Amino acid sequence: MEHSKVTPREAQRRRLPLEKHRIEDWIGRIYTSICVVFLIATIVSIVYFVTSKGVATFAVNGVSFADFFFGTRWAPDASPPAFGALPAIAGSFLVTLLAAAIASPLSIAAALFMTEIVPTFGKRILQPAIELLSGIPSVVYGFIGLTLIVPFLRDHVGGQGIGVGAGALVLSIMILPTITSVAADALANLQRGQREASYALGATRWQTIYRVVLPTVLPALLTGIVLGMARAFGEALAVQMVIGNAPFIPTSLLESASTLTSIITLGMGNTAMGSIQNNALWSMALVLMLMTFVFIMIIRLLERRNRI
Amino acid sequence: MPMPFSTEDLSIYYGEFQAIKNISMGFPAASVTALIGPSGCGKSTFLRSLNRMNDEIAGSRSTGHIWMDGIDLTAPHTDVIKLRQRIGMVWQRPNPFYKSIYENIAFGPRYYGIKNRKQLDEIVETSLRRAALWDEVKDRLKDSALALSGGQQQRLCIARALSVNPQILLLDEPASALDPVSTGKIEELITELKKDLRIVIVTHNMQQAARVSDYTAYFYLGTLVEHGETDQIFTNPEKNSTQEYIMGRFG
Amino acid sequence: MPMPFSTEDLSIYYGEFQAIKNISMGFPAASVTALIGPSGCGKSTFLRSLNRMNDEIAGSRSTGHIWMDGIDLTAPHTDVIKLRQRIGMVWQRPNPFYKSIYENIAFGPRYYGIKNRKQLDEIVETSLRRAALWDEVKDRLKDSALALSGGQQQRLCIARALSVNPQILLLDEPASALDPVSTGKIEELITELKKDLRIVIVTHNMQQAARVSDYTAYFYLGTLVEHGETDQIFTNPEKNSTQEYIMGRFG
Amino acid sequence: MTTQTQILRSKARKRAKTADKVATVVIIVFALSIVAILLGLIGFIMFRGLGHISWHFLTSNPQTIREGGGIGPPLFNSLYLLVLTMIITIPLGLGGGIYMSEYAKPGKITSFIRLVVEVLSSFPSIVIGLFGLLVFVNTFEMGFSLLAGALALTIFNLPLMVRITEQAFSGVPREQKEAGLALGLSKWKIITSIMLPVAIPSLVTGTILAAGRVFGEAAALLFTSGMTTPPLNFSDWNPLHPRSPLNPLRPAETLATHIWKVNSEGLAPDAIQIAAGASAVLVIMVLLFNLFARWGGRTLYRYMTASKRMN
Amino acid sequence: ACGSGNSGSTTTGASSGTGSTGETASTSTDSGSILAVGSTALQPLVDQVAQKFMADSKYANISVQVQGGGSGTGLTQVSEGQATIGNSDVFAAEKLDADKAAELVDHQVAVVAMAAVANKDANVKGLTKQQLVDIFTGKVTNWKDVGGADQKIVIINRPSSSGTRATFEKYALGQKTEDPAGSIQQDSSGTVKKLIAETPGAIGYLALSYLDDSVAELSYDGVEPTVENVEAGKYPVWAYEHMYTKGEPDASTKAFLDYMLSDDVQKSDVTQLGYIPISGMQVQRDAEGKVTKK
Ligand SMILES: Nc1ncnc2c1ncn2[C@@H]1O[C@H](COP(=O)(O)OP(=O)(O)OP(=O)(O)O)[C@@H](O)[C@H]1O
Ligand SMILES: Nc1ncnc2c1ncn2[C@@H]1O[C@H](COP(=O)(O)OP(=O)(O)OP(=O)(O)O)[C@@H](O)[C@H]1O
Ligand SMILES: [Mg+2]
Ligand SMILES: [Mg+2]
Ligand SMILES: O=P([O-])([O-])[O-]
Repeated sequence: MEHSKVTPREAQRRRLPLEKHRIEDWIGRIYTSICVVFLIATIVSIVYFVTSKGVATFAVNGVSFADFFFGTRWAPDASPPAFGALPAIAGSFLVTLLAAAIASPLSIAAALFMTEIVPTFGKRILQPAIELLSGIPSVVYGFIGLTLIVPFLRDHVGGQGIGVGAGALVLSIMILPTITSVAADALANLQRGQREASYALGATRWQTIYRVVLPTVLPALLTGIVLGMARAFGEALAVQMVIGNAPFIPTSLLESASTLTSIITLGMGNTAMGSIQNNALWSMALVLMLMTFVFIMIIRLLERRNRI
Repeated sequence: MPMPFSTEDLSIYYGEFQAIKNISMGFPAASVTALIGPSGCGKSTFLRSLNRMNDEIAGSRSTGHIWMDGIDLTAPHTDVIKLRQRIGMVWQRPNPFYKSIYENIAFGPRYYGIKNRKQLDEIVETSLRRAALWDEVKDRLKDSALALSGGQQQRLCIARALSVNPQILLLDEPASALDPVSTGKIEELITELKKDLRIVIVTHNMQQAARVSDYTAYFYLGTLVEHGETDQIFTNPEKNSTQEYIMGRFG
Repeated sequence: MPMPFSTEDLSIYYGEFQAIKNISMGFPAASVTALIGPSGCGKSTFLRSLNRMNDEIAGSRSTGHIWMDGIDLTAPHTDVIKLRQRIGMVWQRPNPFYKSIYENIAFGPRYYGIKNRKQLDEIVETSLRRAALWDEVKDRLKDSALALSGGQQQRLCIARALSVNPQILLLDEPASALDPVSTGKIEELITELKKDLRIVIVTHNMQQAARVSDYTAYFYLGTLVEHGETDQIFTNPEKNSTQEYIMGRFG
Repeated sequence: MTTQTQILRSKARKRAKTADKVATVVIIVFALSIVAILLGLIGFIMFRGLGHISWHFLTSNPQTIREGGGIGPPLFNSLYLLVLTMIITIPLGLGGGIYMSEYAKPGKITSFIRLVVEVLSSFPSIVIGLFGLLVFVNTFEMGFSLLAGALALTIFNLPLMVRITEQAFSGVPREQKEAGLALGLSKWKIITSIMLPVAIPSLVTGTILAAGRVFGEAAALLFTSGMTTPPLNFSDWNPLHPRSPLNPLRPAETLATHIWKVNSEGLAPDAIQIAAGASAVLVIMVLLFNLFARWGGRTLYRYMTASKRMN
Repeated sequence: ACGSGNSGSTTTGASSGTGSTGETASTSTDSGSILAVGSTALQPLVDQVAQKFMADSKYANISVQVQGGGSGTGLTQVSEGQATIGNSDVFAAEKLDADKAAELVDHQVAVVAMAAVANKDANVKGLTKQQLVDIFTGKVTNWKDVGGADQKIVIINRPSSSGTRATFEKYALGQKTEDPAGSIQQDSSGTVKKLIAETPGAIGYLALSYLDDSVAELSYDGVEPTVENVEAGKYPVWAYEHMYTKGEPDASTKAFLDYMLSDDVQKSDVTQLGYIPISGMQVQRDAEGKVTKK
């Protein structure tokens, strides 16, 4: 309702009879606001601390931006040390894209299966199965990667087993549930009228899926894929166990490479806080954080498109 | 032989619940049949089963027969897809594809193998003209269909249904979400179209049923209570409950 | 001074859209006023604004006044919560709390500070009796309210509204989701209750409006077209469009 | 209709049908391969680990170099850490979620908060771990401790909890809220007495699922709750005593970090079996969380809505 | 060391236990709590000794907490006063600024030796220093060039911040190396061992405590990596395990450090966990790497 301006005194007079319902509403408002303020404070402090530590490499230690972002030599203990993070950045992107490439078709197929083909079986078996996949902790994935995928690759594909390929495989299994559940939600939310209109015209199921359903939910599917990529980009332990961690841009899928997260976990404990070696790792964490923002931005753009 | 388009002893179940109970009725050619009845009586379910759209709902199943030119549409080996190409359908809420106006109409014919651009253009124009929409949209065929008003969208959906030359048109409360002007247009359209087509329409609006239909069927709790010429049903129904419904529309 | 319960120049907007346009009307005591009009004309919006329930809808705002015993309900410092305690409301679809029958009724009085078990018991019984539900539920007051049939649930909602002794009762199509028998009971109830209360009821059912109301207001596209005694409106309306609506119910 | 178009129609139909069949088969194969992956993974973990699980394994102390170490303290730590995390998360998350669904008005601030929640929930857990190291462990001088770990996990879990709450509350039928308003109840009373009971089933389901996720988290904990457990005295339950298992200021290695450690450092001869056994335990726990969440949600729903008395 | 982190709890002040229990042996009336943070390589030993220490009624009033986190963390923490003892695999001067390192007092509690280790199929028994340098700098890429099978060499390194790697590079290779392309880096010794055992042509280095039949340890310039050879000063690839305190330790810390060096510990726990007792060493080495006879 449109209210006229209230003078402070008037407002106070009005608040005077502290009736029960007014007190209650104040309690509710204050309590929930505190919670929200806490949320905001959390993110502000995360951004502040990670940024201030991450910037130290450049501001305090005088490493140049260009050397860090485009340098290909990562040798923090050499003299003079080199802090080229490009191999790790490239490695992160590489495994992320590969994982998305492997997981997306599988996930979208699974989502289609659940919503378009066999909804009953899909809902009862596949969906819980996928939720379970998402519940398996990443250290267990790492363990599986090391005891199952790496030996398999070594014996049947060649190379050392350990490498980009193994990392991408492990990650792809980890992001399967993310993409699948977003895709399944999007498909389920599609107005049933869309499908029915197509069926009523005599289109087959695949024609309906391919020409009506998929194009309509495409932005949502992409959102799911980006969410999966965000998860893959930030995953640390499982990747670190199987990717090999050599600070080089790999030339083949079977070659060892490193990611931002793997370099961070490898070095964080053995470097002294405040040393240049340690600060460089925080810069990598800063890159991770900035990438999170980028992923969210992409998702937001996609969602805007989704509204048609 | 039964009437060229008719149901025989048709029952439809959702799980255990029987939504349609042994209905046998025919739909004469070049005429409009209106289905009326209180909410939840099964009108939509019955209508949707006529092109076996109800099959798409998990948990629904049917017994009985639907005859179309001597073919039993419910027989297991019947080609549902083929039959749907001969039966058009329009829903209560307009549901254009999230595509351009042109693509909405060209979608069906293209799947029937018509690739020739000229031929498609022609089909689009004819269909839109038949749905009395051509003049309003001819300059913006490439625009998104969702930019149209509700009434225009609904006529677009009718045009889309017409694009594949159906012999039967099923309409489920096609005007209930529309304003009076649009409603008037749709009703005119129905009267126009029935010259070439069998039309079955579900409506809650008695006036509408009286205005557009030749035959009326009154449903109640899944059964067909009364079915006959509209004039007779509205002026002199056999059953008391029909009269009550039409006069008072209880509930 | 305006009538003890009335609106003055009331307009309601959803964002840019003006759903109610400058309506001034009064609701006489001990009588039933029916609001009728085609779908979307703003009946619900108007009714819901009478206890400022519409405030809860994001994006809605209003101008004008609502008077209740000389107090302007729309004034900024009015204690909305308190005023709502004097205005009961019942919706189209029954919405009992997910609690026992007893708790549904006792909830409001308890909140107002009545803790005494005996007193509460009494209120529950009186309210249920007034809503003509007591005999049907007195043996299962501890059962979930959701276990009741639709008609019973709706009467429970009326009983709940009565439990806090309102002076005004707002009903939005209270019987439209019910079967004829339940509808009859609700109508009886309304006739009974109006002795003590002002009642405002929205209905789509002309028969119902004619049966229960003393005054009728016809809305169209957000304006109040005609307002007067029910007998007169139904037999001899001033405006053509009112007549058309009542007779034909287009749309 | 011309015969030509009829021929076209039937040809196109045949092609469409073939495409339909092929696509259906492909989709089914892909979907089933996911099931196969899942069964394979779970089967593998169980096959490798189940044999090693025994009461002794579940209750005894880990061994550094000798055989026969157990996972008692890590298992306890995981559960206790979860409890601590939930004690912090639930009230905050509930408040935030209720704010989002009931108090927030559409506008810049609300969409900013929504962005905050979204960003927070997609931060890599290692970033949160590092933040915890810097702020909780160092700046607030909590050391490697359960408390620091619980706070890090809270950051991790809070956005999820907010979202669960928001969804649960917006899932409550609007009419329930309006019924309360019409009775002249305060908003807060409506939220706590009318909406909360209706929302509880989905709240419980969501919370347990979120808990399952927290249970397996390791990256954020390496830097916050540490990788060691001091000797515990399981007969001393005073949270203020240093040897008490409940002392929130002691370091704690959880099941997940234990797997990580054993898997990599493992000096004990049976390190591989211990990692396998612990992985199996971890997966079983997550499975239990899942089952319990579904079952709990359904039961509560039936209880809350008393729908068992219906029909 | 894997894992990481700092530890901040200043526990020195927070005395635990009842300080005035008269029953404790007169030698130790100290009470206090000790926080030892750092190297994960050293952690198992300190952990085990701490438990034994606390179980000893003589020290009933002293409580010792041991945390991992890595050598870097341990040194940072002890230097900033957050921990009582900083455990490290390397000399403090290698990680900290000189002035900070100068404040710390070194307590060497054990010796740990590293051996180059290869996959068994490489068919090599030993390598010279030059051969090792050639391999780890990527000059030699096939085992046949160093007298082994015709098999591509796969290098498995530890991270450059690792103490094991620092020791191996300093005393076996005599120089820092950078990982050649295609090499593998693993966080922890356990994984390194597993990979060397599994991967054909793999080479890496491990502390002696990790060695077993699954991998082949290589002699260095003809000297076998055995405890005897290390103690006698013949095998050079070894380092001290350090426990640093900031300034001289207080009484209770000193009691613990002395306990650490007691025969009771050195002869049992130290050897049991695969370290070499400090007492058995016939040579000693300073921070610059100069070896002298004891
Ligand atoms: N998908 C479904 N699953 C289960 N029951 C259903 C389903 N769809 C409809 N029903 C039930 O079948 C009955 C008939 O529904 P139907 O939609 O055909 O009614 P209707 O006459 O079209 O009603 P309305 O006038 O409200 O559109 C109703 O009782 C309804 O509850
Ligand atoms: N929340 C809302 N936001 C925006 N517009 C609304 C909202 N609610 C209603 N409207 C619009 O306001 C107008 C009046 O709606 P209202 O629900 O009051 O109509 P009504 O007369 O009650 O219709 P019905 O008979 O169908 O219940 C309609 O045009 C409707 O589209
Ligand atoms: Mg219907
Ligand atoms: Mg309404
Ligand atoms: O783990 P490290 O002992 O090699 O540092």
